[in-house]
Amino acid sequence: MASDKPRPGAPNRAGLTIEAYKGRPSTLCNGCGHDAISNQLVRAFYEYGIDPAEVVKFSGIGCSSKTPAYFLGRSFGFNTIHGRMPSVATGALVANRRLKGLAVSGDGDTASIGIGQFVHAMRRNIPLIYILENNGVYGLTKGQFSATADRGSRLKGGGANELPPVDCCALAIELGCGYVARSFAGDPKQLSALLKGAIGHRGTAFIDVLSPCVTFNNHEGSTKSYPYLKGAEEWLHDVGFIPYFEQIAVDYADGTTREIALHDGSRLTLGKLEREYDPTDRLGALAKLRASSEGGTFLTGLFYIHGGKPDFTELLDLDDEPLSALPPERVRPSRGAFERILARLR
Amino acid sequence: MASDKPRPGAPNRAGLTIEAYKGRPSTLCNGCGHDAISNQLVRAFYEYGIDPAEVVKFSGIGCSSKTPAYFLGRSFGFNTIHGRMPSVATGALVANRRLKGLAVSGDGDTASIGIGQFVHAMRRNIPLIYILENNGVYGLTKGQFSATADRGSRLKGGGANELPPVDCCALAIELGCGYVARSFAGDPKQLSALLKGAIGHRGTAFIDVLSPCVTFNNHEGSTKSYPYLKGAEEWLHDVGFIPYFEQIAVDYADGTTREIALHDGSRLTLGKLEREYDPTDRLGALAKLRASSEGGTFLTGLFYIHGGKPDFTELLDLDDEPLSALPPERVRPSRGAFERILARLR
Amino acid sequence: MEQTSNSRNTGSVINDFSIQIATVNGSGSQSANAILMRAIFRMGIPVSGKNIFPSNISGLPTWYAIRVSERGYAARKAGIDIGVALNPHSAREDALAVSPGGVLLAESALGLGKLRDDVHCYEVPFSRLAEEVTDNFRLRRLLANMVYVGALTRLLSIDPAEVDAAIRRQFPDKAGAVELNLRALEAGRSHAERHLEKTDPFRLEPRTLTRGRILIDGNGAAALGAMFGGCTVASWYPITPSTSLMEQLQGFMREFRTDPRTLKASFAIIQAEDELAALGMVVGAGWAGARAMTATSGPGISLMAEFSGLAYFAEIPAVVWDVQRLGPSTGLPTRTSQGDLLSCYFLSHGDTRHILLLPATPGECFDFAQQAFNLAERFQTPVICMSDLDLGMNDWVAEEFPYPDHIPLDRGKVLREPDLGAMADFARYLDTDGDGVCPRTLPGNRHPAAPYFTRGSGHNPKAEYSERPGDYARLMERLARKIRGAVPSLPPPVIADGAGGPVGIVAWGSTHAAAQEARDRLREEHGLETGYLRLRSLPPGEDTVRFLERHERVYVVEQNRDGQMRAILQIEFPAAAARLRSVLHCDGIPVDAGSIAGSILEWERKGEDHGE
Amino acid sequence: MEQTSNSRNTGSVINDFSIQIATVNGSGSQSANAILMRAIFRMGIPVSGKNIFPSNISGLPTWYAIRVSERGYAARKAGIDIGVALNPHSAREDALAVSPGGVLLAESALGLGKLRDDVHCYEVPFSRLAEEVTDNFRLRRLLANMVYVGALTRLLSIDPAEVDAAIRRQFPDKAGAVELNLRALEAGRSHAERHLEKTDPFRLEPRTLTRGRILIDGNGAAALGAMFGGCTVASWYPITPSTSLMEQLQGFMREFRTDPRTLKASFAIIQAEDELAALGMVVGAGWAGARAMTATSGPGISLMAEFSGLAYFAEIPAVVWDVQRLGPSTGLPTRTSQGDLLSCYFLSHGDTRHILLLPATPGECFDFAQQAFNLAERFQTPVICMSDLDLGMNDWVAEEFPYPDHIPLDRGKVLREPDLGAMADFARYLDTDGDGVCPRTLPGNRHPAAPYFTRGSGHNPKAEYSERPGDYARLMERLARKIRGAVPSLPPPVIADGAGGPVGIVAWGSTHAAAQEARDRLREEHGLETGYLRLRSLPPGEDTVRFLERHERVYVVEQNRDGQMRAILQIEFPAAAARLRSVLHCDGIPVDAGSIAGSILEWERKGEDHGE
Ligand SMILES: Cc1ncc(C[n+]2csc(CCOP(=O)(O)OP(=O)(O)O)c2C)c(N)n1
Ligand SMILES: Cc1ncc(C[n+]2csc(CCOP(=O)(O)OP(=O)(O)O)c2C)c(N)n1
Ligand code: SF4
Ligand code: SF4
Ligand SMILES: [Mg+2]
Ligand SMILES: [Mg+2]
Repeated sequence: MASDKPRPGAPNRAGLTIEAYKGRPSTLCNGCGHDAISNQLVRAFYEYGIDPAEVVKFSGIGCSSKTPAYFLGRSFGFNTIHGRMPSVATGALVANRRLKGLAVSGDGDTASIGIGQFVHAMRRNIPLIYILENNGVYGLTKGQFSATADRGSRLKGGGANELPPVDCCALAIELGCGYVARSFAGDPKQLSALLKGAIGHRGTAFIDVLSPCVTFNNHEGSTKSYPYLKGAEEWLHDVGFIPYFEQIAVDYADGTTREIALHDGSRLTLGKLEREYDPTDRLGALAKLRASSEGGTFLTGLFYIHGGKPDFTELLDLDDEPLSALPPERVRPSRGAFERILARLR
Repeated sequence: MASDKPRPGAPNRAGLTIEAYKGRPSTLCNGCGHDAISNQLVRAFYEYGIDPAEVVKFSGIGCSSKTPAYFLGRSFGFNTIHGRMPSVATGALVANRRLKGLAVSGDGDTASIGIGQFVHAMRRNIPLIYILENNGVYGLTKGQFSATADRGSRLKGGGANELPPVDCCALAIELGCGYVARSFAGDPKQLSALLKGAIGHRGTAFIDVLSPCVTFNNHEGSTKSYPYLKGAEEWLHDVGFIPYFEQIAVDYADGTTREIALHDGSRLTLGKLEREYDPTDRLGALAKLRASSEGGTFLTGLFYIHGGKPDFTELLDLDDEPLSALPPERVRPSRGAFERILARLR
Repeated sequence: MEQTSNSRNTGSVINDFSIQIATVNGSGSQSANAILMRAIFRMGIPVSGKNIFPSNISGLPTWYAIRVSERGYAARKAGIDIGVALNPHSAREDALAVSPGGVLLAESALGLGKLRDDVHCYEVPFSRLAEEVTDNFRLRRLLANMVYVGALTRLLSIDPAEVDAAIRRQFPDKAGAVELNLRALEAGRSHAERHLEKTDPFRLEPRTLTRGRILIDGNGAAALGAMFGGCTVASWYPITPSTSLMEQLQGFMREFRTDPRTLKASFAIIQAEDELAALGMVVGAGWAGARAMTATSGPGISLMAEFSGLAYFAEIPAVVWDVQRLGPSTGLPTRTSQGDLLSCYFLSHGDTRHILLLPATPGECFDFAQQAFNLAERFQTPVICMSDLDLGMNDWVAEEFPYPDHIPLDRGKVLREPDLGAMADFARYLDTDGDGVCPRTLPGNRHPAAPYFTRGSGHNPKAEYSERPGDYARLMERLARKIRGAVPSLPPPVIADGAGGPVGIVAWGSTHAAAQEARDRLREEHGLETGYLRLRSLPPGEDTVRFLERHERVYVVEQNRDGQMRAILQIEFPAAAARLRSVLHCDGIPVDAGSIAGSILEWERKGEDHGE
Repeated sequence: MEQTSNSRNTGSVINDFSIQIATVNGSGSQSANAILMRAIFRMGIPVSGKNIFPSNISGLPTWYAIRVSERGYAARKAGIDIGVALNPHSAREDALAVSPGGVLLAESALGLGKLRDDVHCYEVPFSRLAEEVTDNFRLRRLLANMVYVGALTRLLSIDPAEVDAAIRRQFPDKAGAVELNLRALEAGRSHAERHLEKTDPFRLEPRTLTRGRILIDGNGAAALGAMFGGCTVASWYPITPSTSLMEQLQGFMREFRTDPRTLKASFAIIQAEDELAALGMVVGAGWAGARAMTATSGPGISLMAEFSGLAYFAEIPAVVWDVQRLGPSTGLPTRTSQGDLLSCYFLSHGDTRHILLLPATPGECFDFAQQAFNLAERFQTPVICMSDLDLGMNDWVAEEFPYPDHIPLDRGKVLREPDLGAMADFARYLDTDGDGVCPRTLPGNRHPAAPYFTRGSGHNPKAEYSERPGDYARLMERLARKIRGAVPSLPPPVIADGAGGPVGIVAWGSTHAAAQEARDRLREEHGLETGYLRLRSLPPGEDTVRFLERHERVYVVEQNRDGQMRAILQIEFPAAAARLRSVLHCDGIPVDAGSIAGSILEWERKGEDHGE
């Protein structure tokens, strides 16, 4: 696979070293899956060479939602309220369409209190990378089940979850999201490729990242623990990423690899496993997802991609200039227009 | 098909005439689809012989949500707030598990503001018949698009909807609902059978009933008008209903009909069309739904049924006696228990 | 009424009476009523109209009350001088509601002719006359309304040219509709001419009193103000009576804020999934630097509580219009009220106090819609504009608005790249000049010091998370100081005859119309002089407390049950609390002057009796 | 502090000092602190503990403040007499925070020994001693905490038998844990015995002052009250600091309300998807006749606004516990506050006024949790119990609760089948006896007249939809009357020395502890006698206004920024408004007596200076 990585310590295409992509020290528990995801976000944005000034971060409330303080310290960020982050992100990204949105949420934040805003965000196709840091519990309030907890999974205290889990990937696909993937905080290589794919995608990119809560949901009997997930993970394919600025030709002699072109010219490569799988087939993706969840495995990879959909700012026919930056004369109609309106009211 | 209907005017098994199942006069627009549904509800409960004292009605806010005033006048009812009816129904049905819940909502009420509560209600499998009176617009606030509006559908004023619709049937199946159907206010026969099936089902029964808004969404260019729906309706099968108290044997000599047994011993018959269709296959149901919506037809029938799931009151291991009716000595632990607790605190 | 009856005894009652039209909703009477209103307006006579409609799409009783007032009184007039009865379901009640000496103009088929011998009764076969105009069943129902307009044109001497013009304006580019309506009008007019002998005293006479004025609803005026105030993002969820604000804004924006060349929009109007999301989008947009607003009504306000607190605490500009209806809960969604004041002032858990603007007229809706953005951006906080159904959805005569050159777009303390210059560090919540307002940067600013992390949890001046008690206390103290500091920049109260005296009156919002008229009545009919203060914003300032102190008894007039403005004044000005008395009206129908004057007189009499 | 230093000069300080333990959260100090507290409690000495913890799961500084007070003062004590320093990240600050003359007991590795020469400094290698107890890395960290308990046991003369008993109670059925903890305790104790020479004056002496008392947190007490009050449905969404109320309720219910034979539950506890749904379920259950409750904190209150209005307006019983934390917005989720009072009193748009109960002690949490159900059902309305983090999550010494025979379950006016008898019609909203409370029927009632249709929109006494102005006004008037009528049934204020005088103090909720102590100080140290009234419910009644009137100056003490109770008193009692002054404390740390006394003295002095 091609290497898209600047030499360690070296400046990337934006002229920045990896330091410029870090944030404040994490205050999460040692070993928390969320920190592993933060690390991958730092690397992905650094390696991609995205200018942090173009990124805005959003989150809700929860341990996961704290993490935007721990990466991309040179980007603006907004730690909003519980379960309602998507609306804030929507408003901000409509206000300034030049910004690249990066959202982090938890499974309580997204699938419990926030499922309504999640559904509508997916429908709107806002230009946003949406990372769900999924541990099946409410970490910050000390370990109650969230709506992604698997049936039969046990709490540390002992109670078992009896309700079916919400599969946010299935919902995202059902609702028309154009980039839907699942990964695992303990699988940095795959996560990195999927994150970069999300960066290259236009419109909403949703990644459900299983991210163990080492304090409240990493015990025997949990279906979201590191050991359980490591054992149950099943790769849909081997995901690689080739950035637009490294357009090396790759020879997939054996025909086992499929390339997916992204909006900005980067490419995702899906190799080896399940090479028959077609991630542009929505129905097939849903079927695959359901089959795996019913089979008790935990499938990761890029489930669905569809790059052609206009994003929300396009649907709104927005001016190219950010709405937030329009000068007074662009937002206050003329005296003539005013006069015409008054005439109708006389 | 067997007739389960008492002679017109005659008392039913509960000793009541159809009058006992009516409500106050409707104040909806003449021809509103919702009124057609109310009529079928009156008939279905009358013909089934359900005692209205056992039924509780719930609704949110909207033209559709007004209708519980227009049927089952001898049942308790609760016209709650916009988009949050499912939680109220959940509370009431948990408080008194002997009641049969019947909910009516609109597409704005369910799919726009209410999609969060809808998702969680479906997960919980509360003992509730949930009728979505779906007209693609907000009737009561004068015709804005709701989240079930089809892409490209046009408003009376001219604007076209650009967002993908929420398919509540697909979501309900995805979320584990055990009875999922779609029907049409202009198709009383099918609707009647599906309603009765819902009455016989244990757990949540969801029926998405297309119900044209004659005032705001019945024009050319609308995909939820009577003429459009009449033209686009495609029956998945021919639905019939045989109540438990009329256990006549039917001879389906040609093998074209499939029988589904319901919780109370009643049976649904699915005949003629699509006889290969297996409504107990969740994945197949989802695939069928998606295929039809992508094909631009409007598929009706019983999409999915699964009768074995415990309902929410069972998951909670509730006492057989309604919680609301427990006498003081059942809800206030003894002096001995009190003493034991205090001892721990000394 | 008393005045009117007086003049009635002496002959004609000119340009001073009320007309109430009783129809069925969904029957198309709205355009007929609008035409009637506009024709009178164009005759130069001040007029106002109040639509009393059900929460229902068609088939229920609805009333339209027009008031003609040479003195320009725009409040609802108690008593019906001229009743027009078309609705069989409410016919008897409608007929009985006409004031003695008044006029009942009724559909003949209703058989109301014999019901009253103390009113002037005219019966007209509106439906039959409409049938003569067209064969189309649907249209007949609509046109029956124009028939009564025709009859009134004749009976009240309305200038036919103005009705004609009003019809053409009502149906622009719809020649067919104009034609049919003109014919229906004529059918009514000529029927009246031929069959009705005028016995009543009510008449219109042309004046020039509406020159330089326009006829507009508060929601339309607010929408215009928002557009001219530079609104770029509006997110909303439909709810009566705020819907027409957003729908009009959408109309104006599409017409005037779309680039004619590129067809690109300098605005985004988003129908959100609910009110939580609506305000969430506004907060996101405001944070990112757009002038963002939403409009809603009671239930939406409740749903916006949590985001309001976030915006207050994280200091994000947001403009909210609360077009109030009668609560609590769903209440009466199509009836007016001023019942959300306390909710809005304290919206959200924790210590909050929001800036509220209180428009009383369409002119103020237009103005305040602009100022709200300036204030929200200047003080980096939510600004809630408290309109109501009466102000927002009914048509009012207003002074023509001036082009808003005098209200420049004040974007507040925003630091762009050059402003940051060589700064190594930028502290978002540092009060650099002591006014409590800290300069902010906007996402997209590429200066390396610009970015910061916004949150609804405790933070220090550098926007870092902090749980230090001192950081929290200082932050909260600064926020209180900031809002207090905003008071001099808010629209000051309007004071009339405020030099002092035994009786003062305080009003706010749409109650103004009736309160003003009540003052005239008290003076003219009862010799009671009153000082008057109308609050136009909250928190209240020095002017207000001084006014309260200058009057022994201050009547706070408002349209809610609990005296919510009085409560706020008691909180803010404890020393004056004991002087305040509530004059309340709260049944969904706009308050009238008589009931205000009556309550005040009763209190005053009680005071004498009980030595209060 | 002054008192303590006095006694220090004269020798020992017995049973009157504060201990503050600085550790890292997630390091297991909580059980060590609980053991320490309970051992002191079991020695018969009144003690209280306040956990000052971060909104974070592990790794950040956390403090536990224990106060020993022979007089039973349970408020936070300003000043640290004994500081225990274990956290390297805050070590310097922690060491500097100890009051002069106090004690610093520090982990030797922190090297704090030389930092202060004005305190008694003892250094102990807690970690190393823990290492000697076990090889297990994880356990060592936990056990270091028991080592400091051991050292304190020795230094303060804590009865070893009571520590022993407290450890056994802390780890019931965990012999291994007991053993390890005992060993760690002993390591600390014997190290202190061998290496530390006691130079400080602080000592504990056994007493019998906690006989007949228990140690309990307010949330636990409320949970018990809810269970014994017959709660059958509880729906909630996790949020600090209310979570432990619901989790304890769940524990109690599982143990005591599950049928041991059938294993069926006489309760349902539902984790809802958010707070809107939580209250929605409570409203549904309350409507259906269950005793239903929820518990939440600030952000949840905001989200419950709309449903609160529905319950108020449609007259549905509902019990809400607001365990307050510092707002607005996310604020400081793990810090205490009384900042939701105004929000809760007026919760929802439109005219509303809710019944609020204001517990100040665990005993009242237990009581009011039961009474709340009675009141909610009797008055068919939401009842909100205003607890807070300090009261709810900290341990307090309380009188043993009596078995609640004296609080029978009052289900209010419910008509069952026999009550309806031969009634042909039942009118749900008919005020049959003039108290504003209308008898209701419950779903499941099979009497043909029983069913009715509940709604949040306008309705007449028969529960039919109505837009008639009169119906609306009468309904709203009745609701106001109903709530006013409830006042005599609410927990009355507790008044002490209320005969009248220049200075009165009003407090509510957990502020009580510090306010009481402040009164003692004012009397004993400054000769200032004060009257005292503690509100235990809202709306306030006659007792309160009379108390206000009997005092020239009334200080309203509360833990919020804006003086929210003062505001409510000003609204309710305008004639007394001018006498009220706010004494506020609002930084997330529970208020202490000294700051209250200080503020009052300052005001009083200012009054003299400025002739106020
Ligand atoms: C309205 C509201 N309700 C409840 C809370 C309390 N709360 C904070 S975080 C959280 C759950 C977080 O769970 P999740 O999103 O899964 O994040 P995690 O901590 O597991 O990463 C809750 C319930 C809140 N902050 N706001
Ligand atoms: C919180 C809240 N927001 C908005 C409204 C206004 N509202 C009333 S009904 C309705 C939409 C109803 O649409 P739908 O559910 O599709 O019902 P329909 O009238 O089409 O049958 C809205 C937005 C409300 N009542 N409450
Ligand atoms: S509690 Fe769980 S989710 Fe939160 S920081 Fe710790 S490990 Fe991570
Ligand atoms: S507006 Fe539409 S949905 Fe409402 S009653 Fe009329 S036809 Fe039915
Ligand atoms: Mg989680
Ligand atoms: Mg609809």
